[in-house]
Amino acid sequence: MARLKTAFASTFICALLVAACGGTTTPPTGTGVAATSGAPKADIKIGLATSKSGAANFYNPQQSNGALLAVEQINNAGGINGAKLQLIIEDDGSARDQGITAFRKFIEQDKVAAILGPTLSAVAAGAHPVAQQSGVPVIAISNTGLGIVGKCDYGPCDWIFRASLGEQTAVPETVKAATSKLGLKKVVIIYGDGKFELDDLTIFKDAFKANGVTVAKEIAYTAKDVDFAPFVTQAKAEGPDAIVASSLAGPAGKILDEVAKQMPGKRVIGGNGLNSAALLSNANAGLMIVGTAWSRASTDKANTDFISAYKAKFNTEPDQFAAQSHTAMLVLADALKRSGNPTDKAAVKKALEATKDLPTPLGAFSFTADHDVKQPTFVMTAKDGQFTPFQ
Amino acid sequence: METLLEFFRTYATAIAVIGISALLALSVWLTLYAGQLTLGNAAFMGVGAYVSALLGRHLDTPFPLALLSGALAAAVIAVPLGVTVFRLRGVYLAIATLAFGEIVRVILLATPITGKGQGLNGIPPKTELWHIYLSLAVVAYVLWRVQGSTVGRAWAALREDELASASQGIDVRRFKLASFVIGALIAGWAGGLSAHLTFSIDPSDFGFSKAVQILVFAVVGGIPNVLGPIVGAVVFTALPEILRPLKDYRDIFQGLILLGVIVFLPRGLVTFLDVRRTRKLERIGAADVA
Amino acid sequence: MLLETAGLTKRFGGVTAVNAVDLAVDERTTLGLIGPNGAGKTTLINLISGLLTADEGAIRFAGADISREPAHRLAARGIARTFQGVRVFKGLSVLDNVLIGAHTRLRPDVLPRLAPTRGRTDPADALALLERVGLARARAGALAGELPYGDQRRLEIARALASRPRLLILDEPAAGMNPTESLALRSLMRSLVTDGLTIILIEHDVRLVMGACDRVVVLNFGRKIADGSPAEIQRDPVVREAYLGSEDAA
Amino acid sequence: MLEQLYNALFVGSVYALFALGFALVFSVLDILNLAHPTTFMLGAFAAYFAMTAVGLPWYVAGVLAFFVCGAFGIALDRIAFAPLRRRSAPGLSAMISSLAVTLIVVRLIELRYGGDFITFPAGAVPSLVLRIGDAVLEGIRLGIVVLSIVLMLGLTYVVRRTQLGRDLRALAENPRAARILGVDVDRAISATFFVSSALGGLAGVLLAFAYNTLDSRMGLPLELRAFTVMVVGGMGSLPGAVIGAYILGLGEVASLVYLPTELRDAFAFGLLFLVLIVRPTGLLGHRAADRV
Repeated sequence: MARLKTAFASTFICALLVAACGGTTTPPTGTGVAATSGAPKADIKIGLATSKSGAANFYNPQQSNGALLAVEQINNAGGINGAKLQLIIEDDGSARDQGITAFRKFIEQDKVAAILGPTLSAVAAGAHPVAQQSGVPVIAISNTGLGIVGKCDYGPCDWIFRASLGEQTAVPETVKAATSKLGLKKVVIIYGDGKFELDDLTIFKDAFKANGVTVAKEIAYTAKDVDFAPFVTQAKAEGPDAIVASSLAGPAGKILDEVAKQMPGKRVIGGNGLNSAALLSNANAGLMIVGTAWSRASTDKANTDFISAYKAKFNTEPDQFAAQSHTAMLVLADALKRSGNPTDKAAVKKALEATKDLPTPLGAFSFTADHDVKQPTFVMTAKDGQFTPFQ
Repeated sequence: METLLEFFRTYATAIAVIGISALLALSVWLTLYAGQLTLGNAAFMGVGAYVSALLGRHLDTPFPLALLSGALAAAVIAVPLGVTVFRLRGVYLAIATLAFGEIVRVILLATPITGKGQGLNGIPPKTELWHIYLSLAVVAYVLWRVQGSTVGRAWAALREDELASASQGIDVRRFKLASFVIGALIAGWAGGLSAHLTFSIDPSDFGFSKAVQILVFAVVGGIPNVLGPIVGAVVFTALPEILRPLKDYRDIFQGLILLGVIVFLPRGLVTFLDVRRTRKLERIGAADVA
Repeated sequence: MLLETAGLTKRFGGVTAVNAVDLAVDERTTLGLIGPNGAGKTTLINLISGLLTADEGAIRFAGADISREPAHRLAARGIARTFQGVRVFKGLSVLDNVLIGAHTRLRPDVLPRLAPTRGRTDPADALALLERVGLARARAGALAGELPYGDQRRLEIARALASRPRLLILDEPAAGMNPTESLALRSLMRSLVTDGLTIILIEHDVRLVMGACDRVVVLNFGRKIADGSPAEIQRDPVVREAYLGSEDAA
Repeated sequence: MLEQLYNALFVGSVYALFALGFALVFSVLDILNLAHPTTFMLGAFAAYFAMTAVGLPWYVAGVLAFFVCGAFGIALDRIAFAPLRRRSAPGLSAMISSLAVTLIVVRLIELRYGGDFITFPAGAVPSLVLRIGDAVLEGIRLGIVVLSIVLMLGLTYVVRRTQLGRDLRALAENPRAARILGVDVDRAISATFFVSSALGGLAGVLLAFAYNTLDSRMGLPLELRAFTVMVVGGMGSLPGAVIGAYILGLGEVASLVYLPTELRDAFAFGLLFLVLIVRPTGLLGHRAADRV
């Protein structure tokens, strides 16, 4: 028994220290772009929390590359009034507690001027309050659900901004365009059981009510469903004019295939979940109508420059996640310049609020009073493997 | 000194999660020690989390009372479940408790008050580190002392041979139920602590993958004594943070380490402390868990 | 009359394993229970020790009706048993095995043990029992599963004795024992009976049964076909033909 | 209604193929192989690699995937299970070692093919569609239903009639006795893992063809279903697993048509819970749940 006591005591103390001794010996280093040393002013550090592992790892590498490209461009053009930008990227592992740890590291150890991310809304629900309490500006770059900016569940969230077009703005535009062009009277919504899908469901229902379209049925699938034929067969029985997919890209692809097979000629309306490059290779992608925050076809100079620079650096096509993280970094840099003192967080916040029609790949970019993104919504469909405006 | 303080504030959440994982591992260890393979403790954690968070939000219940109510709610649910699955053992019990966990998750998804799939957000972060580590110390100490008591020996007997245990005067039903319900109580308490740590909870936090994760902590840590689950939880919760520099290859190394540990120390990390006894156990092929 | 059964019957599907058995065991005596394999001996004692519930008939122990009582309550009443094929707790220490045997007798010690120093279980009685059945005190820390087969059997008897029973049921304790070991078992049984214990012995070793038992009951196909002193049983033609007879013919 | 029946048949076949492999390993070796979903996914990626990098036609790629997964099954046994058997470790450790293998293999695939889902090159997979009235029956799905029924009959034949089958059943009943009776236990175990993983891999390929998409996490949803299927059908019984699969497939589609949406998911687990309580051995299971 005595041996057990000593073993118990020693391991218990080590249990407290293991995270400590573990942490310090190999402090997590970001893969920040090597800022050119010897800059007269100290570097300005920006934190990016993004899912490189876990369920949402498919947002990367685009989400990281978009921001890295912007930092490189800004530094080459003289940085922030001479000071260089340094981007520190941490993997939030698609998990709430790791997202919180990444945010705490940016704030406590890296002493960043601002933070971008995290990728998933469910992680943001835990990470954003940490930044809000410490008074550090955050720009959400891929959270499109409810309760991220403006009226947040965790109380005041005035330090939180959003560069990723919220579903509340994108979906109504899409529904309006689809209803008018297709003369919709009755639709059926197929939705998943995650936070994103359920937010979308609420927004779609309100949008259709506003446009006088009846939602004949709401059919729920779960993350464990493998085959979507039964759902579309069930929807078909209601004789809708169109099917609405309140889902992420994977299930949406299967819904597109089933609708093409079982309900030829009917379109599939979707939210931001459908806005993924992977769907473009789906043979039935042409059926979808989706409100996106970014149109590859937009001819704004800021967008064409972005696409060519991205292809030059990463020799692959950028997607919406890259465009949004790139835009967020441009908006942040612009605000840092205008703030006069990048380390004064309140000044940076005020400068961010004053962002007005900044040219970005997403178009003329401003923040609303609620710190949400104000930008045109591009209602798109797909043709020959590319997103094209929905006429 | 400053950097240590900074370090501590950065990893406060990670250190807290380690403590909560250790509590959860103890809750599963207790049931495993009595020979019951359960995958239901994640659901009990969920019940504890939601009950304590909702009490705090809607009835302004003081934090300790909310935690206690959450733990008791989990224990109250565990009683009927324990009685119904009493006859099942081994893999059958695992799958039954797993099914129960999924049913709890579906109920959470369906009841509006819990915020359904969108989760319960804006939970005040009342949990502090000392809450967690005091609870862990108390629970670990009590279980360690109980292990050497008549109750502890009765549980060990159940693990070895239920029929022979009955003939020694052990009320098999009552003792199995006790380990199951106390396990649920601890898991519920840990759930309450966890809910008030990360501002938000949603049903997917308490699903199948969480149940398996908790089981891994207890089994990889080792069943022989209370130290096993704690060591298992600490090592495999700290691992993602420690392996962070490995970036994209982090998960691979985590898998390799898990494989290495379970293959070389199948009865758990803690058995490394007493290799002689483990060798003997292997020779006897003692019936550990089903 | 310590133990009495009346019309005890147990059926498994179509098979009647125990068929209307009436049994009477006087206190402080040793009853032998013999019969060919499958005669229902083990089923009978499973009924008596509460591991099985009878389809018909009643069991009375020390004046109380225990027909429906579960095994763990019977242990508290003073019925202890060993198992055919030895069911010690292999992964636990020899000492723990005996302490578990004393489960019904030991005071609940969870609360006292919460204080770091108090609540230590006194192993004295358990160690004494080990010696009485012929196991060295030094083996107390060893794992039960490590012991040789004969020692495991002795440990099982020590575990049964730990609850200070009034009735001890031994299910083929001498299986695999050499003559000297079974002689030692016989003297152990005799000393236990003189201390006030009542024993039911199931055994194939006829010499041990005839030597150790005061009375012998013979079962065949679940029925009691004979009940008398060892001498009577050896001369009884019905028994000889059903059981001993088959041996002569072999 | 015919169409929903057909959908249920298809889903039931996919569950059956997946659960068969899972049930085989459990019935013979009492192991819950948590790496089985990985073989399901691996089959799809092996076919994808064969078709894109090597340019083989889809049916050759399917057969190749069958053997690649079979080989993976044997390697899995050598790495994750054999060492534990040698040290008579508790069954639980095998569950965790297979989980570790899953973590590693899924991440390796993600590093090579990314986390997002990918599609087969256009036209690589045939998609002939038969229209009967307004009902739509797709060729590839019919092929899957037929092929899975053929495989199930084949497997039942192997287990019932062949020498290998007898060895497996002996191993399932009592490994020690089997070894004494001269059963080449190691060969039988390797055969078990080959067949189990090959079947799992093939199920993965077929589902990937049916939906023309594959991703690193496609196997996970099937794992929970497989538990339900095995318990309902009877733990350790292969025909039981097949029947359980079709019951679950029908049940899910029926609950979609008749039950309110929230209760649909509860149906599968309610059924599972009920079976475990009322009849833990399931429909055809011979293994008593509470082995005394």
